[in-house]
Amino acid sequence: MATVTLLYFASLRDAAGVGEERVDAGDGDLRALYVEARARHGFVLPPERLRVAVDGDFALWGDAPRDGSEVAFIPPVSGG
Amino acid sequence: MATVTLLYFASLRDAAGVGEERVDAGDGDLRALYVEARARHGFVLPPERLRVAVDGDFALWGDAPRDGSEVAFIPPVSGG
Amino acid sequence: MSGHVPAFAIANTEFDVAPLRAALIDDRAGAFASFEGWIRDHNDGRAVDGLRYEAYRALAETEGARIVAEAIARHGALGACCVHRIGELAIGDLAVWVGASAAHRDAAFATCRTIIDEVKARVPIWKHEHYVDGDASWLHLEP
Amino acid sequence: MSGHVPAFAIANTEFDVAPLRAALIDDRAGAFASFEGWIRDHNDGRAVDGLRYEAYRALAETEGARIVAEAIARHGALGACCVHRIGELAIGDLAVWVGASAAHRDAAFATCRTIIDEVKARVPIWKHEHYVDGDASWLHLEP
Repeated sequence: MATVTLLYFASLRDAAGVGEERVDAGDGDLRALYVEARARHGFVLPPERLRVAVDGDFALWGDAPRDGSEVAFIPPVSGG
Repeated sequence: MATVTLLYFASLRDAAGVGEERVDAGDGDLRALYVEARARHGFVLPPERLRVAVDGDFALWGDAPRDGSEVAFIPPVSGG
Repeated sequence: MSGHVPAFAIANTEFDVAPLRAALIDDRAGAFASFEGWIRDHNDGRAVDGLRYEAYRALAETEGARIVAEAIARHGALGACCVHRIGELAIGDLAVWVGASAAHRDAAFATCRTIIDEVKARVPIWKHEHYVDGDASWLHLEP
Repeated sequence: MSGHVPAFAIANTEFDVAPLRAALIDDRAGAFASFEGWIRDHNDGRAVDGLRYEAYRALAETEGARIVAEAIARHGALGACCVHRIGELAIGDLAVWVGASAAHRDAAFATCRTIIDEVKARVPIWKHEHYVDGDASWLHLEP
């Protein structure tokens, strides 16, 4: 089973209380990983409002987690 | 009769060989002043391509020359 | 554009814009447009007394460089560069700088405008505003 | 905008843009756009090695100030400024600088763009280009 590091930013990090955590990925896709983390930490934002990135580049919610990868959930951005 | 100072810039100054000259205005308007100067100096540009200014602000070709005023013929500009 | 200045960078302290502009100088360029985002004292009707920007740095740099390259190609600019601050900022501080050089002004303005628009829309940077009334919040703008 | 810097000025030597930008700083401003016109090495397919700008200074200053004020009012900017060089310039020299500050970027960009467009169209300044082949000519652009 794949073990991945989840990265949390901005309001997600505040809600989780940590910037990252290692989790066992189970057998779902990246969306399933977010749905599980959302339930556990009480994230307000639904996955439709977020993007997902793997190892520093954007990925698709339907991608399978790769063992040892870094998965970042990207809330709506507000730079500039 | 009004005496005015004519100001020439850019290609007009090159054609006239001077930057300004005093002339007797006759009884015409500002357009007539340009037509007369154009004939005398061989200016290529017709009055339709120019604007006219009196004492540092834009004026109308149909205005009458005022005694002692400074009349500038403004060829198409090319700043920037 | 000079190889010494990356097309997009994240800065965690104040940065000097003069070398960024200098790197865009080009004899073929007749036009240079730049944009600066400054921290202003209000947002959406609330008085702001400062803010913090946080970034997912690895992805921000990749996506920012992609945005600059796309904008240069799309508008035919000669060069462009963008730097975005992170960390704590006060009113009046420079949050983001964009510069673009081109033969003519249409391309310089369009490149500069496209870069700031796309950076705001796509680069993983988040703004945490502190309000004068003591409250604070993350801005997660509606798409 | 500070009273120390006129809205529009003609400069007959190189000028420093830092104080012009500084005069536009405003706590209410979230956006600052600037434009620079540089002398480029070609125009209309001809290689250029320098040029001279001449102005009808009294009228240029009056008309330039009018353009800046109109642009600020039309786009709701907080402040704006423009300085145009005259005299002999070489490739790479700064010919004109425009800066505009506003609450938001739309107004900053639009103000800056309107000013440079109107300055090019209306301010009595003329460009005399020297070409690499030895020729030279006044540019009297078609309207």
